[in-house]
Amino acid sequence: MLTVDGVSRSFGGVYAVRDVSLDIADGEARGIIGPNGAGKSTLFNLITGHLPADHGTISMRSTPLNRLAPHRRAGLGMSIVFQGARVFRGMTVRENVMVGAHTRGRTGFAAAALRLPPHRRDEREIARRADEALARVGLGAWAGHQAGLLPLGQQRSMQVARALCAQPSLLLLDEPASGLRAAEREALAVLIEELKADGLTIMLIEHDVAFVTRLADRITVLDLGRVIAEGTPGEVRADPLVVSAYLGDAS
Amino acid sequence: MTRPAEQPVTPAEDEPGPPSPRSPEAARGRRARRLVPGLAVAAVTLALPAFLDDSALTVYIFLGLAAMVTVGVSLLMGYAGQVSLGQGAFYAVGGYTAGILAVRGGPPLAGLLAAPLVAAVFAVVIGLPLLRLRGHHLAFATLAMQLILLSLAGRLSFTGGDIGLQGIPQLAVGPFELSDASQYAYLVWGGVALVMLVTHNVIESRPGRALRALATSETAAASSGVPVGRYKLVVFALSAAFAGLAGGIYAFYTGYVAPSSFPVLLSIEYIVMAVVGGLGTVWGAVVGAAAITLLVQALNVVGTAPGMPSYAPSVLSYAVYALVLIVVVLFLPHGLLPAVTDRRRRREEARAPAKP
Amino acid sequence: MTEFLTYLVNGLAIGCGFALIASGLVAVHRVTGVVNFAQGMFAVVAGLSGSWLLGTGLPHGLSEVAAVLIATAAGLLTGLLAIGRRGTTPQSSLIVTLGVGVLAYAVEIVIWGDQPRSFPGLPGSLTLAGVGVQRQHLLVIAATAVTIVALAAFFGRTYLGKALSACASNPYAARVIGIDVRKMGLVAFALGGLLGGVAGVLVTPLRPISFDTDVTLIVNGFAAAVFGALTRPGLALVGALLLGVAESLAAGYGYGAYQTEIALGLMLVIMVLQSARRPAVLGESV
Amino acid sequence: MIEISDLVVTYGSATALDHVRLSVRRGEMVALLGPNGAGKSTLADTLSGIVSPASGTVEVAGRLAHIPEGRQLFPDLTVEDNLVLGGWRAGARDPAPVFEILPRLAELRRRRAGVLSGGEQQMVAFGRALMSRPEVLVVDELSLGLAPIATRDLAAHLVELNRDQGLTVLLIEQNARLAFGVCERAYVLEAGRIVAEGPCAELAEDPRVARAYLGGSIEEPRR
Amino acid sequence: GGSGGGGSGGASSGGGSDPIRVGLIVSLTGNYTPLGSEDKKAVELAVEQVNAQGGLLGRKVELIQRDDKTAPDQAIVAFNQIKGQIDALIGPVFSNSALAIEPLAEREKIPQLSLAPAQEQVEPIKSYIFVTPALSNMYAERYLQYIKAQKITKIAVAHDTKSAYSVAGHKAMVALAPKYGVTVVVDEPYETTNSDFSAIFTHVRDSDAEALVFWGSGAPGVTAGKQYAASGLKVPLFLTAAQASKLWLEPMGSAAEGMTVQSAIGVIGDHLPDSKQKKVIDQMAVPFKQKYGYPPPQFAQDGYSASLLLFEAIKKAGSTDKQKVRQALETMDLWTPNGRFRYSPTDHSGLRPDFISVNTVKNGQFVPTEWAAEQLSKTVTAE
Ligand SMILES: Nc1ncnc2c1ncn2[C@@H]1O[C@H](COP(=O)(O)OP(=O)(O)OP(=O)(O)O)[C@@H](O)[C@H]1O
Ligand SMILES: Nc1ncnc2c1ncn2[C@@H]1O[C@H](COP(=O)(O)OP(=O)(O)OP(=O)(O)O)[C@@H](O)[C@H]1O
Ligand SMILES: [Mg+2]
Ligand SMILES: [Mg+2]
Repeated sequence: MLTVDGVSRSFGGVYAVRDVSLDIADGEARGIIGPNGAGKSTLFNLITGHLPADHGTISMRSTPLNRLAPHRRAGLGMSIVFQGARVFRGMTVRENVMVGAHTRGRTGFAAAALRLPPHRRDEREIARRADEALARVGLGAWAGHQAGLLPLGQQRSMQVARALCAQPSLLLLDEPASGLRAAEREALAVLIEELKADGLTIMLIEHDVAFVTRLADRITVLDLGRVIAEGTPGEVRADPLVVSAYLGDAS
Repeated sequence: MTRPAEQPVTPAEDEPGPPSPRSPEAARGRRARRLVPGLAVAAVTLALPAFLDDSALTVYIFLGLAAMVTVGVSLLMGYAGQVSLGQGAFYAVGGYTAGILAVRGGPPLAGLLAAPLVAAVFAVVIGLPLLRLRGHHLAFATLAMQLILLSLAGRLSFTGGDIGLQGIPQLAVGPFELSDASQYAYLVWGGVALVMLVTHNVIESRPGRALRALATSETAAASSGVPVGRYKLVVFALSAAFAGLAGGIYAFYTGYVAPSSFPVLLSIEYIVMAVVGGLGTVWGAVVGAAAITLLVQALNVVGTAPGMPSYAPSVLSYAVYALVLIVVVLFLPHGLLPAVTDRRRRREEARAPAKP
Repeated sequence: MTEFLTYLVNGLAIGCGFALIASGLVAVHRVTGVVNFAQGMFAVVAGLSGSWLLGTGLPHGLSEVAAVLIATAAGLLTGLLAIGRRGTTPQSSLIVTLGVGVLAYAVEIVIWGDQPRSFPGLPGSLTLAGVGVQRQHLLVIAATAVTIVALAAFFGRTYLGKALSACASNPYAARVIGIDVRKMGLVAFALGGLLGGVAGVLVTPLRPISFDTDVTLIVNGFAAAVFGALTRPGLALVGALLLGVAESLAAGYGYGAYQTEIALGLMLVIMVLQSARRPAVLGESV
Repeated sequence: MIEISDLVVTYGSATALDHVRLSVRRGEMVALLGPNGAGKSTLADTLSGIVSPASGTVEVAGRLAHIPEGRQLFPDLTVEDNLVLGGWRAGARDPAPVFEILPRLAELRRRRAGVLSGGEQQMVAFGRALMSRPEVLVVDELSLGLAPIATRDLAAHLVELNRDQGLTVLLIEQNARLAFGVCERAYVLEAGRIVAEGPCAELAEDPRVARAYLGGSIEEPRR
Repeated sequence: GGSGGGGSGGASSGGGSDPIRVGLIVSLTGNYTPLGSEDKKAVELAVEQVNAQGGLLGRKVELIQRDDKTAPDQAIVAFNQIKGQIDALIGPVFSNSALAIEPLAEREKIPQLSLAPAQEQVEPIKSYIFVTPALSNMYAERYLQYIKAQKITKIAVAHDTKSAYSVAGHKAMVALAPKYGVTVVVDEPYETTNSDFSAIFTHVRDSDAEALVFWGSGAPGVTAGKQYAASGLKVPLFLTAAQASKLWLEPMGSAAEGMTVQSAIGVIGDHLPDSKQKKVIDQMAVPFKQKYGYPPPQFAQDGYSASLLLFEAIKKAGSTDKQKVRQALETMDLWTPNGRFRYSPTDHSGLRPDFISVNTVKNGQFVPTEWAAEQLSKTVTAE
């Protein structure tokens, strides 16, 4: 599904991501863990195209992505839930999620301005999809609310719905469970398992080790921008390098 | 992530659900309730020219032209989050396009149609580089663009230089010539209606949502598949087309365009109108344009009334205008229109029975 | 060569005038996030009151200082209106400052009339390396250098300066750590008034000032300030000098009729080129 | 140290806190749990005076520092300046003690806070709060975005400060295991009301609390 | 005073008939405020004076004023607001405004005495439009006469590309120069916002020009004047009539001493021999100075002259019939502070360059040069 080959990115001489290579298989759930500042979010930014890489190539289903703008990558079926809440303030929850389905619509400005029939059909379809996605994350009742005023947890769930609404084939999740209560974490985990079962490829950054362990098929560990370990959850958790850099000795 | 299966600590009634659910049905009801006053306003607007005298008609026409531009400003700023301090430039491009074509003997109707088109194309051409800029940088860039454009218009000979373009013929469609102010009033307000309808349709649609999204986070919008650059360009062009249309009608109605018809302060005035009326509402732009235009006219009449001290015209119009502006912005921060409609909505909500 | 130097020096002097207006914009924006469209007005108030005070027989020096103080007071009053009410967004405040600028027109006309005023500055000129320079121009250049250096040092090095910068960077956080954001905002507006006042008394001898001169002043000042992202005094100075020198050279080498186009166009090109280097994701915080 | 009685806070027509009563004694560490949107952050904001109550009283004895939700750094300022400004109330300007506790911040001192990673920002927020040498510390989501090792580290610092300097702590935390591990008492806030309170050990026994906050099922196979 | 009672508010009903209503549209806000406000004072003074003498045709004169905000569209709004009430119109002072309402005045057949100097208003002639200020080409021609008399053959010219007045003046000067045996050796455009003229002075210094004629109004006049004084340039600086007021003199201070400045004849009334011309200037200048504390600037004289022309035309027409007033204007021959107007069907500007003075500044006053004093006294005593 996704191949990252020797990718590096530095900021003012300090490498955030250094010569990272990854191979994500179709339908795989890949966990990415690592200490704070290890370069995980930066790696996601490189994959989604929000940051240009200094070196290396990234390709998706053997389409090279390097020169593609973020929205084109989204068009190829890539969706991301950012770390932190990036909600579209001033829009309702449903509208926020409908934006996620942008690549699923076809009608442009002209059709919209004239309210042509295809546009109406599109709109109905997108709204249906959005409601479905909202129901899936348990936000159905909040659809008409101002997204900017939602509490943090709900904002994060809404972002998951937004990403789902695009019906992606590759879903990038940057700490989706942070700020969620145990009960909501459980619900999210169940949801991700369902998505996995549907054949979606998932990349998951998360500091809740139990959460990643449960969901990921394989885990890649980054430290100081480099891959320091990769393997099944069990292997990784036992890796002494990972224990000392990330989990802490008490684990 | 509150799943249905899940058991909250306290009984379900106390789960912090949404304070007032808004189902699609409720939205439809709201839309219907909004439609009625909307239609009433439209009817009055269209009936007015028949009752107004020439002097009021002139104000009515300029008001409509300002409204047309302001709707574009509101679309650009209130929805897409892009600040333009140079909207007057597109107004000018429309005016000059129509004027130059008409003066050179082109069919006036062609001039009128070309005005928004040329303005839009111009917006695309300058937007390509300028829209890479964000926030204050974009605001400055558009301002600079207008200054440069006006400076050129004042120099070039085909624009009539500083003296301007005189003797633009009346607008005519075949043998039928618009010579009467009331006919122009219908034309202008027809244009306003068109511009409002287009704006309304756009913002409540897929591209419109995308615009509102990129206004808060370009990265998140792009990740959802929104072609941010292209959409910004299109909305820039669309708002320019609105201004261009207004400029075209302006040229025919006044029969004269000059650089001083489109001062930079005018661009700022449009923003003031949009903000005073209420950014992010289509009607707000019209309300703002009306409020400011009428205020300015009223002050002119009062200030120059016989018996007023000799400094009254300037002092009065500056002071009262400024005070009204300051008070409105400070005490109705969301604008005139939301101040009224929100109050109505709050009253309705209060009357509605408490949540089941 | 002397020709070039003449244009250069004069361009620098003009640019310094812009930079003084820009410095006030930067001071206010850096602390409050407000683009203060009343900034030009502060200079006008200082210019008009300076000429009026000199007219009443107050000696040079004293008059200018008093004029700057009056402008500072105007800055404070503007601040009270623009940010005095809780919950006013920077965007609303911007419109309020526009309003205050217009309100000031009325006040200025009542007090000083609608005719332009000026007063003499440092008389005469010097010849440096074959280049004739007005003494007043040298004064402007010196004052600008001092102002910009002081401002940059104040915001970048002093504790109070950092606290002031914090207010606009994240007002919520500033309140969390106990900074009185509103009071700091008023300090910034007063500072803006002071800087505007300095600009006013320095520029008035070079070009007459009337109540509506603020528009011209603010356009160039805004251009320069935006060049420094409205937060960085040093870069704003660079922008201002760029504008001034471009204008001066354009006039010197036969494009006097296209000064606006050349100077503003150059500015635009540089800004666009700069923006291409900065991805959007860096502008949005995590 | 903290005495809240009958507190009501409203946002427009919505009530965020409804007659809340809560108290924290000197030197105590108390946890505040609750689902998303319960009003925890609102309560924290009220304590630091950013939100004013509609009715009721809020009393805080001693100097309070607040680690707000979502870090809330000064993105344009350097890490060092962020820290130094944390000492605004106390007049403390030397960040060395904080660097001692959080050596990672010393490495990052010259970087702009806005470009830091999420977890790094959280550390700065923690360090900034310590700069004011607080007597009462309100922490809104301590573990948010932190790696396990860093979470454990900060929690240990918190306990240490409490033990050595008598720091009073009100800890808002989604990770109830962590909260119960460091605090002796806890409150549960739901929909703006306190629905349960008591010693942590007791609350952990309550099956409903355990299920919602401790996530007993996470490691178990589902269905 | 109406002793009739009934409490009606209108005390102005002198002869029982309606007052004559004169529209006045000038810029009272915006860029041209300094000009418009002076015009307004002068027109109000003229109306006061005529009413004090019992009005016109036994009727009081009433002013209906509007502000065009220095914007053409506002001029149109203003015109349409008052067009139904007025018998004639004075203004606007801003050229673009004047050009904007000119077709409307023509269509409504309202006699208009424009206060703007744009040549386009009277070329081609429009039946109802008359101009009161001297046009820039007259100022240009007058300067060339003076230059020739000074035996100067090479000049430098600078002009503001953003001011219609200075663009037209520059154009006329370049076109007429050969006729007076003068060559323009340096031709420098600049912009209104320009605040540094050292480039122009450098270019002049490097040339063999014997004088620098500076076309411009407002701020550039002062800025350039001051910088000229500081530049040490030896070539004399010739300024045009836009500088002939306290607006220029005051900010210039002592730097103005010895500079050459054109003006309308009214500005130097004190230096004229006793004549009709001097009398009519004093008729305005004395009460104006009494009321406002300074001598009437050029713009005020335009407004006053326009008022006199209009009043005279109404008197001659014997009614306010617009057609008749227009005809009266076309056969007008009247002394005003701006000089002697002789409108004709082929000339709606009516003035000749002869009524323009060329002065030097002495002790902060405009004093006609020897050449001008001689010329003017010929002009004013000849008829
Ligand atoms: N724009 C930038 N300029 C300078 N440094 C940057 C920039 N963006 C990221 N960094 C640095 O790069 C490193 C990697 O950051 P990144 O956000 O990828 O970390 P992360 O692994 O996601 O950490 P966390 O778990 O805390 O979210 C950090 O040290 C950060 O400070
Ligand atoms: N500025 C605001 N305007 C309107 N409503 C608000 C505002 N801030 C918060 N709310 C509402 O108040 C309620 C309480 O929010 P609060 O942020 O205190 O919850 P929380 O318990 O901290 O949630 P989380 O665990 O997600 O951080 C929520 O329903 C939220 O939507
Ligand atoms: Mg991260
Ligand atoms: Mg919270």
